Amino acid sequence: MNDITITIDGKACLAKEGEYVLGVARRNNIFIPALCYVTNCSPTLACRLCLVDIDGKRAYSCNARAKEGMNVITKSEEIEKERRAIMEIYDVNHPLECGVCDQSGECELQNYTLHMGVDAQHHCIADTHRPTKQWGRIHYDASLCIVCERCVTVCKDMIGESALKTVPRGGAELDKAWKDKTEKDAYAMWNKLQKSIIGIASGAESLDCTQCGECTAVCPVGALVGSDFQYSSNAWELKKIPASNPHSSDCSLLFYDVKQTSISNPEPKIYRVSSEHNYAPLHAAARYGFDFQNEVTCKDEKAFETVVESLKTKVDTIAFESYITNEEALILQKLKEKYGYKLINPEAKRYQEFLKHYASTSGKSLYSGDLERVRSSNFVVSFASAIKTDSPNAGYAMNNAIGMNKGAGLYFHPIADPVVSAYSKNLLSITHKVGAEEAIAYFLLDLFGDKEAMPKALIDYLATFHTIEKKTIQENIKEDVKEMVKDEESGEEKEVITSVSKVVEKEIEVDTNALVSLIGAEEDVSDKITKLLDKKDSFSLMVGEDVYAHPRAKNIAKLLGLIERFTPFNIVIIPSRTNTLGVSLICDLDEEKGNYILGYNTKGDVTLSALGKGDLAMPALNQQEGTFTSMNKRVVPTNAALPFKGYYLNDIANALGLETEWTIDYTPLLPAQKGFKAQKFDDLPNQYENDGRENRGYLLETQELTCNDEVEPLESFTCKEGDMVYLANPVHQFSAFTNKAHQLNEAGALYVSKDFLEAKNLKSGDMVTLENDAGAKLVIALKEEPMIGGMIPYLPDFDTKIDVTPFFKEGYRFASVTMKGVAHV
Amino acid sequence: MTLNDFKKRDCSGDYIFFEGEKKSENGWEAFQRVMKRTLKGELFVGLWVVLREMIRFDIHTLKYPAEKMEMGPRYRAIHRLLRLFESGSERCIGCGLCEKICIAKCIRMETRIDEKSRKEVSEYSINFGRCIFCGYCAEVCPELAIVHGVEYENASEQRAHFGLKEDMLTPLDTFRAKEQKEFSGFGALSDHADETVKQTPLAY
Amino acid sequence: MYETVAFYIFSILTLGMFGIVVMSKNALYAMSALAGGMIFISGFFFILDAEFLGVVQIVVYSGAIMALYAFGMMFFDTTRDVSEKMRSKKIAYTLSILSAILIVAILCIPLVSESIEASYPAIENVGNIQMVGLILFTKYLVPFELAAIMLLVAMISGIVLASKKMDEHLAIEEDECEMLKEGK
Amino acid sequence: MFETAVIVETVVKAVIVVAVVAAMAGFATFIERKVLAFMQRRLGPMHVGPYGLLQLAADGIKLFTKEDIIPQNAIKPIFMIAPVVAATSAFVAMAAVPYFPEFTLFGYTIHPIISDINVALLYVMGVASVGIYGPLLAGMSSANKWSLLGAARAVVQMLSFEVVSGLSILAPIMLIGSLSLIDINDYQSGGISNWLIWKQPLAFVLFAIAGFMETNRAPFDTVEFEAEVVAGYATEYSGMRWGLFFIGEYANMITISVLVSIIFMGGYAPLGFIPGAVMMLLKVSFWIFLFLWVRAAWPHVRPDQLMWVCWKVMMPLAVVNILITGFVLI
Repeated sequence: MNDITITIDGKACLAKEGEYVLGVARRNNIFIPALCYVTNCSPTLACRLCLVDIDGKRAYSCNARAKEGMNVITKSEEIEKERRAIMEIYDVNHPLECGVCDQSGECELQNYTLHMGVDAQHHCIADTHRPTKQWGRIHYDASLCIVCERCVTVCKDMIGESALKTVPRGGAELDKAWKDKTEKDAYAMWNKLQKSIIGIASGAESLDCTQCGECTAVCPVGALVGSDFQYSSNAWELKKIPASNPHSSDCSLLFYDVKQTSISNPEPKIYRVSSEHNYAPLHAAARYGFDFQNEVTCKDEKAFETVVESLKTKVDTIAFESYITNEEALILQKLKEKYGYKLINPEAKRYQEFLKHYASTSGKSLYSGDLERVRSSNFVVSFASAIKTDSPNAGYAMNNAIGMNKGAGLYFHPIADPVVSAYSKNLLSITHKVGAEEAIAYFLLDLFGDKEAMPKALIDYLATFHTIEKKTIQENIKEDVKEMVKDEESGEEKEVITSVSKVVEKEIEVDTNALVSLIGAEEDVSDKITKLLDKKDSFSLMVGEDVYAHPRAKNIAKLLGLIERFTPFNIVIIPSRTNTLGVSLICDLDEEKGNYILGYNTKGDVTLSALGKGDLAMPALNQQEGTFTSMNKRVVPTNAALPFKGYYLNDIANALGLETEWTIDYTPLLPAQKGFKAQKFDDLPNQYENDGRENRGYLLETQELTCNDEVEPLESFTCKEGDMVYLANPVHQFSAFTNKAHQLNEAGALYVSKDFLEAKNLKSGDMVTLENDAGAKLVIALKEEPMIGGMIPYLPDFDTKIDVTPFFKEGYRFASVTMKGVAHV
Repeated sequence: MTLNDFKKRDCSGDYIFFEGEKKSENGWEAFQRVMKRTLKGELFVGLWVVLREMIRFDIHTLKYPAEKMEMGPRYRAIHRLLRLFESGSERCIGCGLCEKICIAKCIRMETRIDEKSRKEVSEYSINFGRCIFCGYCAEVCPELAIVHGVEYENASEQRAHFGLKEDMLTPLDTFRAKEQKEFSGFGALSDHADETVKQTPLAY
Repeated sequence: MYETVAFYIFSILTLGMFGIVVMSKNALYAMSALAGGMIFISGFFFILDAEFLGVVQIVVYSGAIMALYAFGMMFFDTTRDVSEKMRSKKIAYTLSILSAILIVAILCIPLVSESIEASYPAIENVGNIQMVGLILFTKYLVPFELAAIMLLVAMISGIVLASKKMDEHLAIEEDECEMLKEGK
Repeated sequence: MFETAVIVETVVKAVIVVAVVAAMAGFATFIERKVLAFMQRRLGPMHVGPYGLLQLAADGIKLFTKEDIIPQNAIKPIFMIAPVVAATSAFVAMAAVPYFPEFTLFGYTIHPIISDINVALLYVMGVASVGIYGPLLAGMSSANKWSLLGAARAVVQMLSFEVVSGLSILAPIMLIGSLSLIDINDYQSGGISNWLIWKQPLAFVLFAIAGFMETNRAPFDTVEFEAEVVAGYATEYSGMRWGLFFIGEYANMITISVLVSIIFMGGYAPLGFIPGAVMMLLKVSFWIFLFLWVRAAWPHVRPDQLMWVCWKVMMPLAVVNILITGFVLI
């Protein structure tokens, strides 16, 4: 954190030691062109446009690190000439039919070509045939590609999948004659450009990744675009409506790009989702799951009156999901206060309880970390979360932190995840026993806890797990031996040091931690972790959904509170649904259901639904204004991309006597004692600043509470031997809403690993019957999921046709089942 | 009028600078002016001019429904969508520039990807209730696909007439009969276009 | 006979018209009826072979005076009825009836006394116009000249009043011209 | 019995005058359109009948069958009467106008004048001044701002120009000593050199200009000038009521033409071998043509300029003319 001052174009700019000059310039609103650089990723040096003059020497600002007293000049005649030459080279053989290109209008190649004033071409060479490729939801048009490698970079450094790489173009080499006619940097760039093209890293025909589509977002030209969006609209016709990701709790900033449906139908339609790719990656569901709106033609007055009537007379319970805005949650809470309805939301209730127990030992009403913190730390632990599918953005942050900060990380989960394991070689993936989360919490406390600050009882308790044995091991030691060697020819004597290795027997003390075996990890895990911890100073811990409904959830929460207090970790307790955090803060949730239930987006005796079924249609989250409380403890606004012609929850509340004109009038009324601020909806910003600061909504305030150190001792939790299933959704699915989107729509299946199929001698597509002790039965197809390992398949809940609730009655995500193969019909 | 005539932009010869009469400062001057105007006989010049024209009987009336006026190439009437002479397929590539530049915001188009994975314009409409026939769309069109025709009889039974793609696109039978004419008016390439265009990146 | 018929027709029309003038609440009705009544009055002159007076009646009353009334009335919304407020209807009715009786008496008493005699009886073969001229320039010379002087005074003052603002108007126009020139 | 005969004769004459003038008004519209068209290098109406001759019939049919629209806020009776007033006053003025020399038909001497009154000229002027009631009432009853503006302009102009026309013919009357149009006509019966136009050129010019004004013709058509007041007082009128205004205007044109011909151009006195009636027709035709000609050639005058020229130029000139005539006579 050494603050230094550098001078850019005569302007004194504050910077941190070692920061990239480009970042400093951008923060100070100084423009340096760059085609290949993506913020928060490593510089690729492909485009060379960010060429600057640093203390009289040419340097590339994207990888030049700031040093005290540096003098940077971003513009000079020489530099501009070079940049112009580079742009001219980029335009060689780039098709000029901008009219048919989807990027036209927001194309950086177009922009820079005009900006650099390229109005003529001095070069022409034969083009190589570069066929277009269809990679699932992504379309790659190689002839438009300028090989800036942004896609490769972002996939490696941000998403962590490294699914793309540059491959040989297969064309003729660049004629050396051009070298004399071209500027130096331009020629170097051209030489590289002429050789390569983007391809799939694994060599497969189609893209074998999670298809998050971030590569299409970062592509400066029209080479990578969404297949669905291709040729459907020009960029400038689309109106960007800023919103927040409605599918998961990262609530990333996204823009719904809206235009009229067709010539004959002026109703707006969402054509795609775009993002601020430099600052906020989007996962597949956010990017492709945009058209989940509930389309109704008119206000169904009859149904509305029925619902209001039943609310007045019969209903005593309101059940709902956490896919609602803070304002709607507040409306429900107000209704509860006024009419005494019971509010039922088991998932949010569990989270609320978890947070409460966490607070009891940590002394803070909210967890301390957020994804921004994770990204800046260099040791990240993920625990109790299938992070790739549960919260992809948390995974991206973890990958980004390990990759960019020379960091390391731990990933604890019972199901092996090859994608997460591949993030970095410094990521230790520990596939542990089902239910061992409590032991892991103790293990982390033991490993990282500040032994001086921790209460004595706890230290003593942790010590009981350690057994120290003496053990003799053989060790290779290198010894330096000094020798005097006489040079035969010159006769001089020289001292020569040679290294000799020899085997030494040594007796060492081995500290065996019983927790390791309880977790089910390999024995040398402690040593490996110790190695990873070298030079690490900033720690983050992400906790996921698995523990909220864990039978030992209360104790795990308390342990996490202690970890918060006694270890350097910043903890993120990932909310399991979009607005679980908001709901758990706003609503007083009840345990017991009443007799007559009104279900909001969930089953009830009377159902309000945004999914297109139910007694009264409700607006989906892309049709509503309101705020979400994100994983980053931020209250972020979202806007209505599409109109909704039916009734809003606010209309029902008004019919019941709450007098508020708009739903967003509730925004300033959110409970201040829980950390919300009395800010009007229209005053909430929703953007990223030039320096990458997330200027969206406001941060919740964390209250300091009194805390205690009471935790229960570890209780072994054993699972029944036999088949297990895990409640999880595939990587681009989160709920029935994502499944409603036309690009994501699919039928649910039992997702199994290749190992599982081999072990059980089954094929993808086979039908199996799942049965549990309580007698619930489910016939379901198998589907091979290449992106998991191990023997635990997962069962999704996004498909409303598959009812999985009987298997997960308590909410715990692991369930024992008996699996019977059914002959394939 | 040929294209070369258009290129001569110097109109100075045709304009006469007219200096207005001095304003009368008092009643006497105003009276003088009236008398001058009255007695100068300018009024009778006017009378003579119209009488002369009547006697000459040089009639310029066009008996409209029977005779129709030959429109100049720069006349901007109902738009036409042209076809490629080589293949007969539509010239429009769906770039949307006309839609963007239209100051009356009356052009709308729908594009999609066709079987040959090219951009295809599935629907194209101009709201002629709004169109001000400024000609920007024809001028901006890179393919000379949308042009102004000379069809100036715009009365129809329905509002939507003329405004859809099938109304504007050269019908295939007209095209096959080689009756589609290359557009020579607003936005068309000038005769010496080749001299002014710089070498493009695709010159190879 | 025709004269008698004409007389009665004109009488009825004239009275009817003036009735409308008094009774109507609409200014435009009243005004049109008044103009009509004036024209019908001239009918009496024609019946009496006093064409000159008849024509003068039309020219002066209908053509000029009434038109001036109308011009004044254009500043009001004549399409709307005039809402009248009468504080005491009784006084109004009594007074109007009394004054009507008074006028009838003044006009009819000489008739009853049968002592009317033309002081300047019509002379055969002397035209209408000459007769008027003769009397005007002999017996009524002084009042005629007085009236002429008064009209002259009125006309001059009218012109003075009207021409006051003409210069201002011209000045503004010149300013505008200069502004336009500068703007160029 | 004689009285009855006179009345029958008068009624017959009146009917003939009304019918003929009304028909001529219709025909004049056709002539106007044709003449204007030719002067503007157009053809004018061509489609209905040979050379568009039946256009006037078509227009007539159109006018008669067109819906008679009365605006909601208009004062209905006045609104309906106004065009009748306009047409009537135009026709009534013709009562004292002699058109032709007297002639004998079936042994019965016919005076082609409805009523020969000795103040005929004054009468015509007076009745013509009543003509302002048409535009006035129409404008005031239409509940329309354009109409009201048109009416205001009509009143202002007609009142002003009545003064000019009255003063300008005073000088000729002083010469002749009679207001009867027959006397005036007879005064100039000795050939072209006897025409009053030579003795009173200034009066002739002033009267002609005032005549243009009183018929609301170009260049003094401020009352119904489209660019300024839409259609002036006639904005709200349609169908035959509008047609009546039109007929009134053309009847006025004919009256003025006849008056100018009689007062200044020798009237129906025969010229050499040309009989008086033909002379009269020729003169009237010329004047009507002049009305159209002027419309084709000259621009429109601004109302304030019109007032200016009326009061500050024409009226003083007329007065000076009277003075000079008076001195010469004495």
